[in-house]
Amino acid sequence: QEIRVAAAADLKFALDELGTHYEKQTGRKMDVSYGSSGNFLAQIQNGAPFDVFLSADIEYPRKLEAAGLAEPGTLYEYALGRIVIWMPADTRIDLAQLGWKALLDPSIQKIAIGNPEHAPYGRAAVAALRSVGIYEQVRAKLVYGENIAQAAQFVASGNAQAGILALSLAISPPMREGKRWEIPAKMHPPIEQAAVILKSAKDKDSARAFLTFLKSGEARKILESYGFSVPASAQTQ
Amino acid sequence: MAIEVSSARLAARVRKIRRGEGSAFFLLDVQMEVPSGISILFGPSGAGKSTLLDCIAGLAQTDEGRIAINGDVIFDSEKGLSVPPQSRQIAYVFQSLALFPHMTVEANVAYGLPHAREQTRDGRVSEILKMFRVEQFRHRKPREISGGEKQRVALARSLVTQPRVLLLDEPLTGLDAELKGSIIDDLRAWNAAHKIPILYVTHSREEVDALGERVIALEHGKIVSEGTPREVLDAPRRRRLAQAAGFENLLRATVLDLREPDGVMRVRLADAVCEIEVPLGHAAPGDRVRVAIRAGDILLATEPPRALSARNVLEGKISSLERRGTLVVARVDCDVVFTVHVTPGAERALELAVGKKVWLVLKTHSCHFVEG
Amino acid sequence: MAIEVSSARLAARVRKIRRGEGSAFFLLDVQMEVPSGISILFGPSGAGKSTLLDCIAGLAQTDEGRIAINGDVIFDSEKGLSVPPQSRQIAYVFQSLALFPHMTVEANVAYGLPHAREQTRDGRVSEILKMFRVEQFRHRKPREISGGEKQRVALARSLVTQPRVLLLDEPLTGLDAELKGSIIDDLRAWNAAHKIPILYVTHSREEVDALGERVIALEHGKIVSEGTPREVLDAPRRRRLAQAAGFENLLRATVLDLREPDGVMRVRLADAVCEIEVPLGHAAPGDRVRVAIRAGDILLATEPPRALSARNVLEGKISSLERRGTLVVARVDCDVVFTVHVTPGAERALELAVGKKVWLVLKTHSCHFVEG
Amino acid sequence: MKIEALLLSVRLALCVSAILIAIGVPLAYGLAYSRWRGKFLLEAIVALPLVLPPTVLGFYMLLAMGPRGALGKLWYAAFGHGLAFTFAGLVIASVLYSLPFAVQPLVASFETVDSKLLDASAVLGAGSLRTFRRIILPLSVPGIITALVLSFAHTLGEFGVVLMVGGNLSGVTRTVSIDIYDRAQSLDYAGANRTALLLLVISFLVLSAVYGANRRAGRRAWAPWPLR
Amino acid sequence: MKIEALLLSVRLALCVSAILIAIGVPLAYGLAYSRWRGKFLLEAIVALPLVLPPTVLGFYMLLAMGPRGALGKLWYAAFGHGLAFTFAGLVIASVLYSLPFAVQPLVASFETVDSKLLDASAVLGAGSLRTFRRIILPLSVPGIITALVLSFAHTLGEFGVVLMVGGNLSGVTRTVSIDIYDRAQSLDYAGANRTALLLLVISFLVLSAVYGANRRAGRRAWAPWPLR
Ligand SMILES: Nc1ncnc2c1ncn2[C@@H]1O[C@H](COP(=O)(O)OP(=O)(O)OP(=O)(O)O)[C@@H](O)[C@H]1O
Ligand SMILES: Nc1ncnc2c1ncn2[C@@H]1O[C@H](COP(=O)(O)OP(=O)(O)OP(=O)(O)O)[C@@H](O)[C@H]1O
Ligand SMILES: [Mg+2]
Ligand SMILES: [Mg+2]
Repeated sequence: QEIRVAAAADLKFALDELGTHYEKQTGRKMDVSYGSSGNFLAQIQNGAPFDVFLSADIEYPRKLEAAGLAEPGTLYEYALGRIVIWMPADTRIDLAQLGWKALLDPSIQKIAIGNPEHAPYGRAAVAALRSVGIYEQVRAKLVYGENIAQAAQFVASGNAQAGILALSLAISPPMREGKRWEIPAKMHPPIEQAAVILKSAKDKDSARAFLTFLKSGEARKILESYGFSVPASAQTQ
Repeated sequence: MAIEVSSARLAARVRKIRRGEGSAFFLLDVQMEVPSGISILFGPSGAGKSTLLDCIAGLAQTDEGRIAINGDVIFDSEKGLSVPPQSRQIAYVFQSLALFPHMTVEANVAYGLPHAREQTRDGRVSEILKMFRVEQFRHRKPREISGGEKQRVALARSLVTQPRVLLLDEPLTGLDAELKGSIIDDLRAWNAAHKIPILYVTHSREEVDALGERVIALEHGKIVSEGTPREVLDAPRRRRLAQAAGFENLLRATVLDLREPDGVMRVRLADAVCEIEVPLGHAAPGDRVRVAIRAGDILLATEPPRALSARNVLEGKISSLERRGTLVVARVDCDVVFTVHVTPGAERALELAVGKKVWLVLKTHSCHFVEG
Repeated sequence: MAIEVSSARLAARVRKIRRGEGSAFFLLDVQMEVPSGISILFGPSGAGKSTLLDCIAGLAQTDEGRIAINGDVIFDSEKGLSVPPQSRQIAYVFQSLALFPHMTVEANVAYGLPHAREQTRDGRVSEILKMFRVEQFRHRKPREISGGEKQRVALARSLVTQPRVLLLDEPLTGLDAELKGSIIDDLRAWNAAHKIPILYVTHSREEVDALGERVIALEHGKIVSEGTPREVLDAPRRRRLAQAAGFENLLRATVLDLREPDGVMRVRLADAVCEIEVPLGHAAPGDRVRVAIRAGDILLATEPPRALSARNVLEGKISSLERRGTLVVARVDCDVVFTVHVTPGAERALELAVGKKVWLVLKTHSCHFVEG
Repeated sequence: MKIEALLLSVRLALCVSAILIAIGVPLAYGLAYSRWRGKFLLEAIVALPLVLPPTVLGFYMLLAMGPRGALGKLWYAAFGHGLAFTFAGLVIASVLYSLPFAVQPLVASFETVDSKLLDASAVLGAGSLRTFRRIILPLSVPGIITALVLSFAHTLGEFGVVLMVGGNLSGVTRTVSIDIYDRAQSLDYAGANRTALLLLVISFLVLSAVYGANRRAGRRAWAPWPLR
Repeated sequence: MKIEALLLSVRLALCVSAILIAIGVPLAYGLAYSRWRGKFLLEAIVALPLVLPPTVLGFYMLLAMGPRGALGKLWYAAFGHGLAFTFAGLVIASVLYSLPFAVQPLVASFETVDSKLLDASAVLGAGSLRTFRRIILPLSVPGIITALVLSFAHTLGEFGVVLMVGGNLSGVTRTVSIDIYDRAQSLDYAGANRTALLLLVISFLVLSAVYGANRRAGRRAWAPWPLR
């Protein structure tokens, strides 16, 4: 009774720890496949043998629900994504002081964000830029990563001088050293991340057990420590 | 015109056009019957000999015609029938050899025997390798043997199969005299044992004499003459062929009169005064013709010959003497210059020397009347 | 041993081992000087002729030696010098031709003239194509011409360059008699005009006689004889060479006595009673030797010859008579069977027939003492 | 886990190369020797899988293999389970994707075999099959090696198609290239480096063994080789 | 925008194929004809880019192109700007990635040229360069076509490396394969289908033109072709 979880790539660090706790607590095993939520959607529509889907974008589980591929009533918004402006540690820009204005510094030639066409963090980044009114100014400097991890690689490797990344990545061990400035959640629409149990799940009990665990306070604490905020709807449960 | 199909023979009617660049093209148009035994295909370079063999083997597409072996039709353009090369059971030694470069000599030779039991096969391969004196190279690749050795391997590779017809395209060029002699002996023995039609292309008069029972002369894609070596090569009807067959004396002449009862006609050579008798031909007095005489057929005497049957005796002077291997080539000026071959022994016995007065004796039937 | 380097000649000392499969190997070990003019490289198949040419041209690696053209050293193993083939200015017609398959005949021939101005080049190419009678194929690819045509193109391709040395590996095999004759004439003219060393490999006695000023005889990788064609081919010192050079009579004999003043020795043939005189050689009475005699050097008489200088007269009976082209081959049984060539004219004049009693006349100096 | 992924990748690459040679050889033979005038169209079609991004090709494969796809329905009828997300599915998708890398070099090699040798084989009584096995194949070894190396290495490194039709299931469809990709995506550079290095070293050993053997054999076995 | 991406892809594929032929030909020549005993190691190295997942290779390229990477420093010193996210960067990365596809078929072709012809060329006075240009190259046309087709098509379809070092800048680095991928990711399957179809059709036309011309010319120009 091993459950197969399809998870958005930005959950990697958090879910690794969640998994350990889950396994210790329930004695059940879980196997996680990380990937792009869009790909998972296509795969699930074509019979992928996953039990639980943790999407970076609530749209996808909703689509599955509408198509009757998800167990009705299991959709659960487990976290809200947070975004930050991130710069390498050696930058001479005082990010903490300048905040979003740091992006206008002339030494910044490229700003890496996720592809707004399909990456929720990218969409949020564009929205944030728009909300402070500098989108048009920096537009020519934007480079798009296929997903938020790739955008992180653009900055981490120094090819881009700044990036708008997921907080979960910015505080992960490899990037913890860099400078970051958290973009207030009100500057962009919420990045709603949701889980759902799939119709095709073989072991629905285990899947439910996992979802239950995900809703537990312990899980929420872990998620928060990895840079996700837990939505109000979840907190009320 | 239907071809009579008898047994143990190859009957072929072949028409094929080869187009070169531009408008030039070559037309092969041949009809022949090859009985069992060795038939020599003789003809100048570019006459179409290899093309003909390719058509028979099925490697070149024949445009029109019919080919049958022992009554078994393997090609018929009318019926749209063309047996593929691998099913024709024709062995063919190419002019270009085409040994398989990745296989040893042994494997090359064994290639044609896939169905033989291993022991039989090894035995036959060893035997034929020995016959062609290449057994010491059996484990080498074709790149590691000499030109003559390659040639022998190619021969061995073809002869080891049990073909119904054997096609050999200049198989002995590039071999030394002794090897040639011994392989010719082997080929004769093979022929005696197998009794299949063998078409053998060569330009070498020596090989024709040593091997040929029949000669087919090809020129510009057409058969111009057919028969025994003597009939074809010693009495050629065409100038090109006379040259190819090595008639050293090819003289312009004018017909003087026909002596039909004697079966001869008198001709005057070139613009000289000398007259000779030649066998009667299709000509009228006054016609300009050519007479071909072999240098070896001319007898040379240092005294006016008496009591000889020969009617053609010409007086002349030796203008040059040249030793050529086993032969002495004398040029004798009798107004017209004749080339005469004598043996070195005769040269000494007759004490021949440049300037010496000699008499040439030509038997009438050694003088060949040539068209064109 | 230093090689004297004079001008307009090729001086070569070449040692090369070719390893085949297993323990068998071939050793070429040759030292020679080739003056300008045509030198024939003669030897049985596998003697190492092509290997030698490859070494001179730089296509095969020479293990040890020194090669110089007109005093200009192109290879010296001691000094570690080896001029690459393309800088040696040596033209080479391969036994395997190796025409460029993707180029027309014309482009093949022009290949060696990259630096010539276009007009000069076209002129020279056209000229040489005409010389070898392949101008009508100039726009064809090698695949689209016959074997003999290919051979002529390969010759033209090499001769059009201005080499310092010319290497020809059996360039005329597979050509008909007439073409051969005309190309031989062209080669002679070319030679007269260019005056460079030409090494010409052939097995054909005919070509040797027609072209060769000098002959180098190679056997098992070593030079066994060198000199004029007559010196080398008519007086061979080794049995293998005697066969290769076409000595029809190669007889076992026992030395009877040496007559040093006359420069002759008497030998008894095989186990027969007949005795003949041969030139003095390195032998002692009682030694078993071999005597080589050309069939064309034996004179045949129908009456006991009188007043002849020849000391060797043997009586015998004709046991067979066979016409071979321009020759009549007679076998005469004098206890030992001799092969004798006579001309058809002589056959008629002497009224030769099987069973007829004849006398063979052998001049002493036609009898060659052969080692081994 | 790394080892598991590596073994899976090697298994996949071996299967795919073997199948590609098995399919590619007859296909290339047809393309090289057929006298059909329109065969250049077929040649173009064989090269087409190349021009699509692997994930996109993978996406279409996923559709084909899914419960509504033709291939998927067929497979289900035959084996009682779906094709996507199985090892067999990976193999099929990779074969399709790498087909051009196998077929192209094979066609090029087959075409350069001297036709005179084929003639010689025919007159010695060999049918097309024997000629192919004994003459064309051995003389095309350089091309076959190329085809094998390209398909093997390409399958090892491929991840777009595999990710799409495989779904990254550990032990079943998570190949080593996906593993490396995953690590790189989660910024685990040290892990990615280690695995990539391991993959490189192993591949290097395999490839140099192939090339080394090829050289050593080639020098002696195949004539066209320049040997001076 | 679709057209823009398509044009960009074609431009990229053309540049990359041209550069690959320019680099690949001398490299393949060295590999085919060098007498160095260890060259099989070099052959293995050339094939190595294949075994890494493209995005991973792209990631390492990104590092190399960055301000701390060797390539990046060099480029910055020469041109005053970074290499990543530029067309030039794409070209360099794609060249590296597709190198094996160009080199392998070239080596295989060069090796099958009859060495007797090279000898003939040498004794006719031609140096290595002339022999190469006039004999080896024309006789290797099937291999060159293979190399060209594989590198062209592969660059058209490649997206992992391009994505990694390109940054998806429309008009600069957003190639058509990335465009298709993006659409598929944003669940715009209809759009993806349309673009993919367009790409397939155009590629098919280009490829069949190449093969068709090759066939027609080949029949007459290159001897080794079987022609019966
Ligand atoms: N690459 C090779 N490896 C091993 N042995 C070889 C190689 N090439 C030639 N040989 C051997 O060396 C000997 C000499 O060969 P070469 O080609 O020089 O002979 P040749 O005199 O030209 O003979 P032919 O008249 O038959 O052409 C032969 O016995 C041959 O088998
Ligand atoms: N593939 C081809 N395309 C066009 N013409 C060709 C082709 N092959 C041969 N020919 C021409 O056809 C004629 C006959 O060629 P073939 O090879 O049959 O001559 P051959 O009698 O064998 O001559 P050789 O004694 O020189 O080998 C020649 O003039 C040749 O140029
Ligand atoms: Mg011919
Ligand atoms: Mg030779």
